[in-house]
Amino acid sequence: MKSTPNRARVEVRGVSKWFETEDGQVQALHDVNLTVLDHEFTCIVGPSGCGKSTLFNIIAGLVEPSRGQILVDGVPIKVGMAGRLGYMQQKDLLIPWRTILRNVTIGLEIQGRPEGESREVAMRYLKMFGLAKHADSFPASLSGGMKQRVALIRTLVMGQDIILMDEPFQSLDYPTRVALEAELLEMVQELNRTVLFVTHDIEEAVSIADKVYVLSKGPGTVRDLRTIRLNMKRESPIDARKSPEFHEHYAAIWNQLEVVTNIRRESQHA
Amino acid sequence: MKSTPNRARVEVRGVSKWFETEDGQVQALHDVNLTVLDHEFTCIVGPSGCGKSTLFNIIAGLVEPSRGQILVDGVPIKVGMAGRLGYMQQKDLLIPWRTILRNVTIGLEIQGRPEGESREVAMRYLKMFGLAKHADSFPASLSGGMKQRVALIRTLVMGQDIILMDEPFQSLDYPTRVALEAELLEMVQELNRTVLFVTHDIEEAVSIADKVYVLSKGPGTVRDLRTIRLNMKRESPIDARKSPEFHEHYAAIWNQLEVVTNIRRESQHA
Amino acid sequence: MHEAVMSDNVFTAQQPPASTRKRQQRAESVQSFAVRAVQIVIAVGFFALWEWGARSGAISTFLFSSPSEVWALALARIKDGTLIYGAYVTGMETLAGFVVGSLLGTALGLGLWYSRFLARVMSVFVLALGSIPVLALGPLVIIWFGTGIESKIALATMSCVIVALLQAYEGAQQVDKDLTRLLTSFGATKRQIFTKVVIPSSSSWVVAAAKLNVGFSLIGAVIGEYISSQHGLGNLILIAGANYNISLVLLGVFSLMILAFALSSFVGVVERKLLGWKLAGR
Amino acid sequence: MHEAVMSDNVFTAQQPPASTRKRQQRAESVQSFAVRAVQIVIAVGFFALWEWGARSGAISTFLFSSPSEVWALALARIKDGTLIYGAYVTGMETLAGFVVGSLLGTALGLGLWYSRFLARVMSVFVLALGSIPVLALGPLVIIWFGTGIESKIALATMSCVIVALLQAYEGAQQVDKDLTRLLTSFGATKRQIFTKVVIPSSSSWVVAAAKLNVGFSLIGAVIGEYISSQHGLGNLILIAGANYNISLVLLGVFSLMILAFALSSFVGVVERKLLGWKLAGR
Amino acid sequence: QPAKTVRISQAFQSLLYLPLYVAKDAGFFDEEGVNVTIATGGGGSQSWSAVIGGSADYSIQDPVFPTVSREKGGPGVVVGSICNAETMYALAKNPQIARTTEAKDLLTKGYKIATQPQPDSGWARMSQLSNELKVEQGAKTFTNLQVPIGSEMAAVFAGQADIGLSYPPVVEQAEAKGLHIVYSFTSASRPYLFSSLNTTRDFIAKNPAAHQAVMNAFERASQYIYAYPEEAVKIGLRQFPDLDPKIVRKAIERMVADLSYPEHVYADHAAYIANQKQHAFVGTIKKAATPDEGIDNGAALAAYRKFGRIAWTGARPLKAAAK
Ligand SMILES: Nc1ncnc2c1ncn2[C@@H]1O[C@H](COP(=O)(O)OP(=O)(O)OP(=O)(O)O)[C@@H](O)[C@H]1O
Ligand SMILES: Nc1ncnc2c1ncn2[C@@H]1O[C@H](COP(=O)(O)OP(=O)(O)OP(=O)(O)O)[C@@H](O)[C@H]1O
Ligand SMILES: [Mg+2]
Ligand SMILES: [Mg+2]
Repeated sequence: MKSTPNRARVEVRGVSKWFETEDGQVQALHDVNLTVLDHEFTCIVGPSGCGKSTLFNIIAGLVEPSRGQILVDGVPIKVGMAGRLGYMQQKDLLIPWRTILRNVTIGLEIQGRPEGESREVAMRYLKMFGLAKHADSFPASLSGGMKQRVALIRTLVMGQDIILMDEPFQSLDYPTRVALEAELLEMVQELNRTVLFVTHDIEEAVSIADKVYVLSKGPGTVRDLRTIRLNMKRESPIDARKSPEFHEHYAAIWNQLEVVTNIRRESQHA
Repeated sequence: MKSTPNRARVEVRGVSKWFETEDGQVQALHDVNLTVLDHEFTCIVGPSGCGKSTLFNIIAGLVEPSRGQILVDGVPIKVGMAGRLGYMQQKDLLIPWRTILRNVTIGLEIQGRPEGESREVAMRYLKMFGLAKHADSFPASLSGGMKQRVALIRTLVMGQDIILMDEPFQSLDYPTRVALEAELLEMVQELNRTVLFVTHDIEEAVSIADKVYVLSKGPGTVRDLRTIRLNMKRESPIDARKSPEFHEHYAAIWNQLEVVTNIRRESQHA
Repeated sequence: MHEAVMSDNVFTAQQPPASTRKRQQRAESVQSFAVRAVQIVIAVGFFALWEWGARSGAISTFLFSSPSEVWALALARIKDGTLIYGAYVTGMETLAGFVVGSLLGTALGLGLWYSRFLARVMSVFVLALGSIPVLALGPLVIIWFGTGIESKIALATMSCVIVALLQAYEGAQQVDKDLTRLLTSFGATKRQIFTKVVIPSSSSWVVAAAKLNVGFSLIGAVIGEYISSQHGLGNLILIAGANYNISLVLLGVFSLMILAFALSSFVGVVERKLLGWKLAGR
Repeated sequence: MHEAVMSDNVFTAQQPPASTRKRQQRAESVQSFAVRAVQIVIAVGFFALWEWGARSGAISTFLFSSPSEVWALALARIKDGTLIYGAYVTGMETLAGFVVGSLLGTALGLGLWYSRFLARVMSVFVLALGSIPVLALGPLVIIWFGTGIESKIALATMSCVIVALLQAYEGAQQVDKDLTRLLTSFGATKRQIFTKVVIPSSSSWVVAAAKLNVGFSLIGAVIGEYISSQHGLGNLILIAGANYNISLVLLGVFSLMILAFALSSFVGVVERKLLGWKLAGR
Repeated sequence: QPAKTVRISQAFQSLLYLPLYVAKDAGFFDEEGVNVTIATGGGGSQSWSAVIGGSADYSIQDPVFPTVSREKGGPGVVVGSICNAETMYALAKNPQIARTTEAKDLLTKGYKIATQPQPDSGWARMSQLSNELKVEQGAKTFTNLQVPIGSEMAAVFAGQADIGLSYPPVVEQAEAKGLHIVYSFTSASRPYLFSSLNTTRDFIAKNPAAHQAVMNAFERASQYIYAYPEEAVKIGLRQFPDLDPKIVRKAIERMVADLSYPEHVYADHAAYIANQKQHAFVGTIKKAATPDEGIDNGAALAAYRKFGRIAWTGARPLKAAAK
């Protein structure tokens, strides 16, 4: 189903990131190295606040790394060179004064695509995601999950062949989510896209990813890399979840994460 | 572990809701009836856009129902009487000009609690959720999951005995999420709180709820009610997930939901 | 299947409560009516008190005139056409100055978003211009702009331009950084971010500036007429003032107010056009 | 375990890049310096051109004076103390009017958030007041406020109050509905929503108004001095203008600008205090 | 031959400038073949600026401005007289302040006196008087309050000043409202060139015919006022439609009786010198200009020679109001 995935599309090389705050510097990423090969579906999991979104912002060229560099197809990425990769951010930022349809087409507009064509593409996706009748509504009248779907569509219509997705399904109900996972996988394979995907759902990661990177607690660094590829043999992510290897991968990642996650449990409540 | 849960705390009676839009009225809820008993942990699941958040807004007294009424402890709720119930909204709205600590204490401030006391309570929770060192940061410098934890804490510190939570854990990583579920259950039982909980994660619902209401596709109406109570017999939601009934409930709710969820799959991509 | 307590509101059918929107519209128009009514009561009360004071001698008509005197004068001046003509002249000057000043100021102010450096350099000069009492430069104004309509338009423009500029600039500064970052992530150029995010999201600031500028451009035009003129309400007030004709001064001032209303309802229409999305979905 | 390509940036230890913040600060102060430098170049260039024009005869010194004349006059007037005293008088009037007007206007404008009805009723009257050319009402001003410092403060106040009011009102209208809803969900009273959300989130609008009002209150005070005065920069300019003493008019105008700077840097300090959170975390 | 358009900029719309309105409304400008437009500035310096800036050909205001202009290297010359007496009165509200013919009485009784701002004639006259009579400003002598045009009487009414100095028709209005005249400057300082018609030598050189025409019209208007005071009143009423007619009439009659308007348009040397001396004294100008420097009476005298004392054949019809 996939062509030989060996060419490195995205390389993250020794990336560290410090943020400046009032009380000095805070480190968000520590010497992160990772490689995404062509046509690969790579998931990143890691505890909340470990720097996943920061890493994506850096890869997308929105934020400058304090150290290290990003190569896309071997070319170093500089801040201001964004737009080369598709990027769905964690926050489902819709533009409040644009209708849903025009929120979806904003990226195409920026690329200078003809309006009629953009509209057509957007409407096709809106239909697919059950949002066609909201095309002319404003974002304020949408539910949380609907907004997230719009943000997803907005990224997909752009058609770049490398896509970053930061927890794209987090506010969707379960069946919708699973359906969309399947949809996404199919699309990715059909259109030969390369995907880098953040999720907090281990099940999701295991059922759709070719590879899963596990990041450590912040400052995030790569703690584990698992090659999975359950998705290759199955018809859908649902089937993947039923395979025997599934639980093995699941448990391994779970353990990795549980070690790094550290919620203190002093049960002294008010 | 629980006292006899028979007194109705929250009653939703024949609630329907229409929104006014430019192209006429949109129905979000259709004749919803539900009852939350004392000390009960009630989950609501339903497809995206079916009206869960709208229902919560109505119960919390923020939005007026078009028809029907809400009784809390037998007393009808009117718009403008908010504050009676604890409510964590789906959107993790933090106030941008307040530090994290002062975001957490805003509700207590409104209740007129002494500042020193509020601070103390807030710090205790912040520690518990691993956010103590961010107490003096501003929201802009937090990750998505951190913001959601702050919003959760902000609701919990208020100490009302009926709490509405709209997808409180949606942007948390898996182990944190499971840890917080356990934490929440424990807290709820210890402090005898009554909880109404929206989630899109069936697993979560089944593992923590006493009862699960399944809403139909929008306009939402109650499609099914399942009594679960796995949480009563287990030490933690993780254990609950391992029980035999778990899969039974899971599958039943899944089927209910899948019927109502309807993502079309015309695979004509751009 | 339902454990829920059955609703005691039993509806034969779940029809939408057809009245909601209409009810809202009705409530809205009732309120509009009440607003007008209260405004009229206040205005009438004010004039009645004034007239009563003037008649009873509590208010010196020499110093304050009286509504009936002003009204009589108004009728006479409307009849001979001079009031309408004056209002027309001043109105045209104001409108021209308002449009030019608002556009120019807004363009400059938004434009400063492009360069923080330029913005900082300019700020001092903008401030300096904003603190000049134009009236003090009457002779220079005449020398630069002459005594014709150009000088009034120039002053009306100057009175607008700084408010428009500073507001547009502030508005551009307030733009949600998340939105600009979103557009950046699509590879938008600075120019695209400018047209697609900065301009629309500063619109409340620009409109607020326009609301203020209705008054300022009017005052600018009037000051222009003070400095030198043949026609216009400012000319009328100037001449009346020099001859101590308080009734005529007040007639002029009231006419200016009416002009201001006319202009500002025009701005109101534009606001509703521009900011329509704010009203939707809430 | 790492499949990832090893970084070719090899660090001996992952110390934070200590320079970042300092580098930023340095860049910031370099920019500040550059801004000042460019401003000075522009100003010097302007004066040099003017002086050159005046000397070469390209610019009539009769109409436009010359920098050296203005400067000579400035030295003389500083020496005999009249300029400093004039600036002091006008500055005090302006400051008083600015503070009173800004506070009053902001309080009223924010207060209107409480009642949409009242806001709609008032809007017409605010607009009406905003379009009055105060100068036209000189006699009435004298009768109401006398000819002392009160009348100047009153006019400076009036010039501020409308901008402050309208801006505060607009700011209050722009408050994020989600935030007010959040507070409502905690059972906040209208008053609490007002103090905890409406006031802080209108602060950019209020500060923007203050920036504008520095100029307006100054002009208000000057107009007050035009209407009646014995001291102050407005008085100085008025007399100079009537005497056709352009050098002195310009000296007065430049002094006003310097006053405006002084006042606005004060507003700048307040802005940084009030809006500090905006700068954090981005 | 089409009428040449001539632009005149007046400092105020004032009864002091009646010859201008008569020349226009009685049709003298038309008959002389010039089409005159009148603009009003907010004071003398504005109306003179219009001439300097090229947006007017003549200005009407205090003759000091051409001198100021020349002192600073600009052009400017007085070409005719518009108001020939210091038509200014002191009024008070307090009945205890009695009418006097002694200027000293104004200055030594602790009065607060409102005038228009420096260098207005009222202010200048007060300064000169105080110097002549050796009375320094102070609480026990007098204090000067400067207010804008039109506000002097308001200051008296509001109790801000004891005495206000003003010009017709404000004087007559104030009288009608109960103020009374305590001193008349008109009779006290005469001759005095109060308002003049001014232009530049350049304009005269380039437009000799138009200039002559304008001066002819003014010469005829000046004579016409004294020949038919009733017609002058009619024109005054027309120019000030909103004032009480009684007041306009009274003001014009008073000015005619006092010979405030010139009988001929040429500028009287003695009157000019008096004006210049006063301004030099108060510092508006460095040095009083001599008539040779400041006046070009050529066209005015030519007009005088041409018309002599005009034998009118009757009142003239008023020109149709054109707006
Ligand atoms: N202010 C509004 N104006 C118009 N329609 C609205 C408004 N708020 C919600 N709706 C509509 O009501 C329906 C229910 O929305 P709601 O937010 O309650 O869904 P939800 O069940 O919470 O969905 P999700 O799981 O995606 O959060 C949606 O179709 C939405 O478009
Ligand atoms: N602008 C900023 N200023 C200061 N600190 C920041 C900023 N942005 C992020 N951080 C910090 O960097 C760390 C990583 O943040 P990031 O958003 O990348 O986490 P994340 O892995 O995406 O978490 P989540 O799963 O909760 O979304 C956090 O500790 C956060 O507080
Ligand atoms: Mg994140
Ligand atoms: Mg929702």
